[in-house]
Amino acid sequence: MPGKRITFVEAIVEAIREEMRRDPNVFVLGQDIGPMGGSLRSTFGLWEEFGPARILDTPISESAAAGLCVGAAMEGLRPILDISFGEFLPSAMPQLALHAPAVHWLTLGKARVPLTIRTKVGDGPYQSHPQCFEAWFAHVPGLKVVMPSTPADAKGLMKAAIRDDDPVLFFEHMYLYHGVRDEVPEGEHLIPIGRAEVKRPGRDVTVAATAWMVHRALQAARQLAAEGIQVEVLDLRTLAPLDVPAILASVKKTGRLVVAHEAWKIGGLGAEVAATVAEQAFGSLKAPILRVGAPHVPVPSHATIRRAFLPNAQDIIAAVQGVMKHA
Amino acid sequence: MPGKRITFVEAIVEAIREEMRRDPNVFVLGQDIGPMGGSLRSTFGLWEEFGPARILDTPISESAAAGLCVGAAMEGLRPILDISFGEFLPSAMPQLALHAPAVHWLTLGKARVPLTIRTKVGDGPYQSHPQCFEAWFAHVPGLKVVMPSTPADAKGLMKAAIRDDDPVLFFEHMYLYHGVRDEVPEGEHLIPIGRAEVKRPGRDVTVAATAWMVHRALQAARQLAAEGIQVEVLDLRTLAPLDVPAILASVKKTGRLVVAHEAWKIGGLGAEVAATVAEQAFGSLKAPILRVGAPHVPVPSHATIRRAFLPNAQDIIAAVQGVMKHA
Amino acid sequence: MIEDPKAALAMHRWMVTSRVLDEVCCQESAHWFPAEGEEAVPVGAFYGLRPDDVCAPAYRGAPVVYLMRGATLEQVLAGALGKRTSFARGRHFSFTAPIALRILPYIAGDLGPIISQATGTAFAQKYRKSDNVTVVSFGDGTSNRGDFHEAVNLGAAWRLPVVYVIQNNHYAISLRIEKATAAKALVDRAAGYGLPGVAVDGNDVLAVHATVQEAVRQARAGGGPTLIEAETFRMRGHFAADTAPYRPAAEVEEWRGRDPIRRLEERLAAAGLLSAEAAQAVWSAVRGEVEAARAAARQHPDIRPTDLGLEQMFATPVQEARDAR
Amino acid sequence: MIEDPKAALAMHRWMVTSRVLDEVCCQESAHWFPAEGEEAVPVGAFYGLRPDDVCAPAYRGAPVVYLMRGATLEQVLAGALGKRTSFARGRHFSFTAPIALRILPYIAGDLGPIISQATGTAFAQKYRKSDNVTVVSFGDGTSNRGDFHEAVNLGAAWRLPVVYVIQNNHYAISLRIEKATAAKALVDRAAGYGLPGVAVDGNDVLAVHATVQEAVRQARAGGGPTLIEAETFRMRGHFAADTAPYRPAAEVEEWRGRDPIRRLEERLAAAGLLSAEAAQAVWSAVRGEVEAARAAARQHPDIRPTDLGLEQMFATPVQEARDAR
Ligand SMILES: Cc1ncc(C[n+]2csc(CCOP(=O)(O)OP(=O)(O)O)c2C)c(N)n1
Ligand SMILES: Cc1ncc(C[n+]2csc(CCOP(=O)(O)OP(=O)(O)O)c2C)c(N)n1
Ligand SMILES: [Mg+2]
Ligand SMILES: [Mg+2]
Repeated sequence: MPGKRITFVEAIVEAIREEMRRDPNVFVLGQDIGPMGGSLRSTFGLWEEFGPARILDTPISESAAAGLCVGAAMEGLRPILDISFGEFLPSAMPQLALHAPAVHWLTLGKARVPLTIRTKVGDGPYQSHPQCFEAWFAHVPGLKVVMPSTPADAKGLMKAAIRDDDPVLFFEHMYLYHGVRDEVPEGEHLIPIGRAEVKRPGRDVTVAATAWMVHRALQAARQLAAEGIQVEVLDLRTLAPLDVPAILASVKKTGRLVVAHEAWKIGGLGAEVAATVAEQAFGSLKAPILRVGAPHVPVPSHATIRRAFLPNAQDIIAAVQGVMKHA
Repeated sequence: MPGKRITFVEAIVEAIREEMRRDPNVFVLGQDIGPMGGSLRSTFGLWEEFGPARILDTPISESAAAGLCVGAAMEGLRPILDISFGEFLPSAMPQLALHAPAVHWLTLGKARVPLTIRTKVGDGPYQSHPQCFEAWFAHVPGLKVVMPSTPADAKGLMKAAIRDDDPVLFFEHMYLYHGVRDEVPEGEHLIPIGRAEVKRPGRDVTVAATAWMVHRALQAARQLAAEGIQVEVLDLRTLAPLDVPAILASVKKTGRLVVAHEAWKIGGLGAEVAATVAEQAFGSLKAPILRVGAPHVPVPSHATIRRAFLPNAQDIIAAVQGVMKHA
Repeated sequence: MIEDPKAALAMHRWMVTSRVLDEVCCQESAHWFPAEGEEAVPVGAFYGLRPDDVCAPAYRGAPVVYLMRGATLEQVLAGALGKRTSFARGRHFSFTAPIALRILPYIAGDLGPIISQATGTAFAQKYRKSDNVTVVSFGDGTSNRGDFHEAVNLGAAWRLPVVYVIQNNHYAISLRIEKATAAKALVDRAAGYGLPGVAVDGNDVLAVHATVQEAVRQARAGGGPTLIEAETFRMRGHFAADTAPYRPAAEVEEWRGRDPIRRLEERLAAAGLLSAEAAQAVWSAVRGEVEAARAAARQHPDIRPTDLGLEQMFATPVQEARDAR
Repeated sequence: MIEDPKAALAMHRWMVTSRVLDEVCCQESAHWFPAEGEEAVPVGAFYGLRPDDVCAPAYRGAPVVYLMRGATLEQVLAGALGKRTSFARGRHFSFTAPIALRILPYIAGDLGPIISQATGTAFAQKYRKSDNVTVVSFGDGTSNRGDFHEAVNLGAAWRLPVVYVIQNNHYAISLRIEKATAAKALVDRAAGYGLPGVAVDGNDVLAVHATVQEAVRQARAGGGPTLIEAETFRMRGHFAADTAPYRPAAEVEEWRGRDPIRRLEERLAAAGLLSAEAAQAVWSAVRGEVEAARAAARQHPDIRPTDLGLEQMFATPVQEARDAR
């Protein structure tokens, strides 16, 4: 398929547009997604094409909006819920963590919740509401959780999420939003949920990363290549269910693992990745598993301390050098 | 101090009673905690002693009740919030995960939230609302999370929680509630938050466990002793902040680790414990780290499938035998 | 005057069925939530809806709604007995609903979210331009959850075809509604959302039925939602084993005088539609049916450890995507 | 007639200060949330409270409340400039409040929870048997959150000394209040919680002040809470850089005619309390003060990477307990 160079958010909007054209049951609801075009242009152009019947501005009622989606989805619609920012996920927690995920199992498969919940997280020029809560949701049975790092993956995973018959939580990183541009295949381009991807092959150490940290890991890998260290960058892409086979395959090859994400290190998804490897690939490990994540304070607002807070390429480099000390 | 044999919940109520006598700023609010004496007798006798001014029945408004506590605590009171069951924590998620934990840091230490949130989780005769969400809260900076396994620890930790100037989430396991009875010191008996305890020493393998799983681990240890395997049972007690020194000390001695909890294995607290050890005690490890936890489905209601769902002593035994295969 | 005798007689029988079923289920399960004295609300509110409408009855009294929609007594009893044939195969409480009958299940144990979900099924009904409606009921206590506020407001703002029914039985477990809110009446909340609010005697099944049906007509015609408060009383404890020592006995006795079944029987008798003997016959017939169903349900297969259903977690399995690697 | 000329003149000056400060802060920060046109609500609602009362002003327009409670212009500007002297030292938005002045901070970025927290400070005031009160304001949009429902209901049920003020500026970012609710007026929600509801012209600072003060008196006297809706209008975009293309210009122009500062100036002039020249003098004096404060704040130290404050996470450090092992 021919591609064009578009941004991360443009790729997501393109995916939604294509799926809405394809299936009249797909609709979007959220705050300021209509005439305003979405916060940070998250739905830019959709209201003009699909109108108020399918692009619905909700009041500030995250919990009701989520519950409405669960009910509508059980009736066969395919809602896309735009929760403006990850900081507002807790406001809809019962619907997202207790209700949507359990329907299919509870009804013995008679009902399902084909719901896509998209939300913006992470650092970026906007500097607000950046909390990364993905680890919470990966702990909940019945949810699928994705977190792409490139426009092409974002498009392919958004299309897969919309067509998926389970609730999918789709995390959009704000630094990537308008900040990365990529060749994105037009039309039918799907990335299966549940598959990680090696973004850069290497034989010495695996760096498993998510979203913006994939880019930091690639930057670290380029710098480390100069020192003769070959880093394999594994983009997890789907966080639940984790692509355990891909993680194990990479670690079995390299024997060393660093996990990097922007969320808090303690209790973050990196713990699950590390624990899985310590359980299932222990024999291949040549070194401790190091995790790179945020320190245990709330995400600060001001750029200066935000920089001090955020994990960066230098942290990844230090971790890689740390595990490389072990022969 | 002289002790008497009381149940887990009696020990907790005793702690609350003593602290309420000691400090007029301590009060309790929650549903059905007044004349009814609390769900599963969680506040039995307190209303009779302290009356409706300090034992307050709230409407079914978990979010407002939690927010009221945050505000009252910032004004210098020391609320104890009784959230009947862990399944209702998501209903108060913004207050519990975003607000209460951040106050001290955000106000540069000028304000604080000395709030104790107690809630019932886990299996037990009552068979309802048993979800174990402790891993979510351990991921959140600013929260302390405790989960005792014995009446004596429960009393000591409850007293410490009430005197602590930070929000403390106190998980009470429903199987233990009326099910275990113990010598509990009367009066001034405090267990410091942040300290694990070796409940049974052993040199071959560490089983780090929480709440009811501590008892299953002890049961497993007794059985395994017959096979000549010396299991060290480490009761984590505080889940946030984890007692990393105690975990590392035990694993450095035994060289093997199994983590056991009733929560879902994927993304559970066991991942953090395993990852910490894979990071900081890798050199001491003789075997993979195995985790025992629930399979990835919602907690079922009916006893038969509940039994199939719950991790048990047999699962711990199998895991220990698994790690013992590695010399 | 009784406008529709056939409907009135049918509702009588459903109320009797609910009462008898309740007694039996309370014997079978200490965790059953008895609806004694409140039958007029589920029966009146959900009787006479179309099979393709969506129902979301309050958990207390819900089983009679399943029956009215076509479930069998045996199926409901299998739930109370914890049999493999229960609607959720033991995964959730016995009162989890048969989704195939267009009844929203209680997905989790927290009260409130179902109000939003019912607003969502109504949204789907409107989105599809059908003339179906959703009727949802819930307790007085539940109306103090944020979910109620957000959902009813949204349903009204979007004029969705939904009827919200508050089954005000005066208690949330041990807490009287007067202690839970200073509102004079819960239906007074309607003005704050801009939808009609109607109070109805919740122990008068014909009144409940007429009120809900009027709201249903309005919703079908595109006139948007209505909030209805049906005042009734919880005659027993919160669950079967709860003796409710936390409340005055006099209050219970007072409400016993307003028993909805006896009241309907008196009206039917006065209208010459149901003699005392005929009423007695209904009771015995129902008792017979329920006992027969209990005996039959006892023979149903037990839940097996393999019923945990790990493989049913996802509707779209992930493995396939992985295997296509 | 103007009952208290001194108060009226003081509130005039505070409104002018708010307006000028806002302009300057919008220049300094694209993320500033301008309160132009809404000044009468924060000024009228929070003027004249006791220093030991608790204030929880809506984020939009909050800084003038900090000033009225004793914060300096320089401190507020240091926030807008992102200086180390900002109240939260850069940990949160510049509008995070100075807690020492008994102003509740915006702890996180989600709207709603502060309504419950303010209910909690009022609870503490009552628990301690003080005659202090809490006044909390929030936007029309925020009143559609579940938090509003649960908190106001609880405050009313427990008759807490709190005043709830809805600063209805007709918009929640791009959504008109008429699209967010079908309620005719937000104050109509009061009946559903059983507390008095009062609507007031939110562009008339004297009316806002009188209404809130009446509610404060009632609360102090143990009469419980009041819900007040002050209708006003957001003259600018949601944040400084938002040009608000999503709404009709005519509406904005219409409201420009109701500017609360000009309206007060006209009344003060008519009462012979403030000539046009004197009013002009206030504006220039305030402009001078604000510019001087901006210049001074510019010299404040910058935030340093070490200000992250890891060591301030806990009030009761855990290490001590550990070390006592
Ligand atoms: C969010 C939440 N909080 C608390 C409970 C515990 N609980 C179960 S039933 C009940 C009472 C419900 O009262 P109401 O809505 O009036 O219904 P009723 O029991 O009277 O039929 C409560 C508090 C719950 N299930 N969910
Ligand atoms: C729970 C939550 N949802 C969404 C937002 C995003 N948001 C920030 S300001 C705003 C509008 C608030 O409207 P209103 O309460 O009327 O206050 P106003 O901005 O008009 O002063 C929204 C939706 C938020 N901060 N919190
Ligand atoms: Mg009730
Ligand atoms: Mg507004």
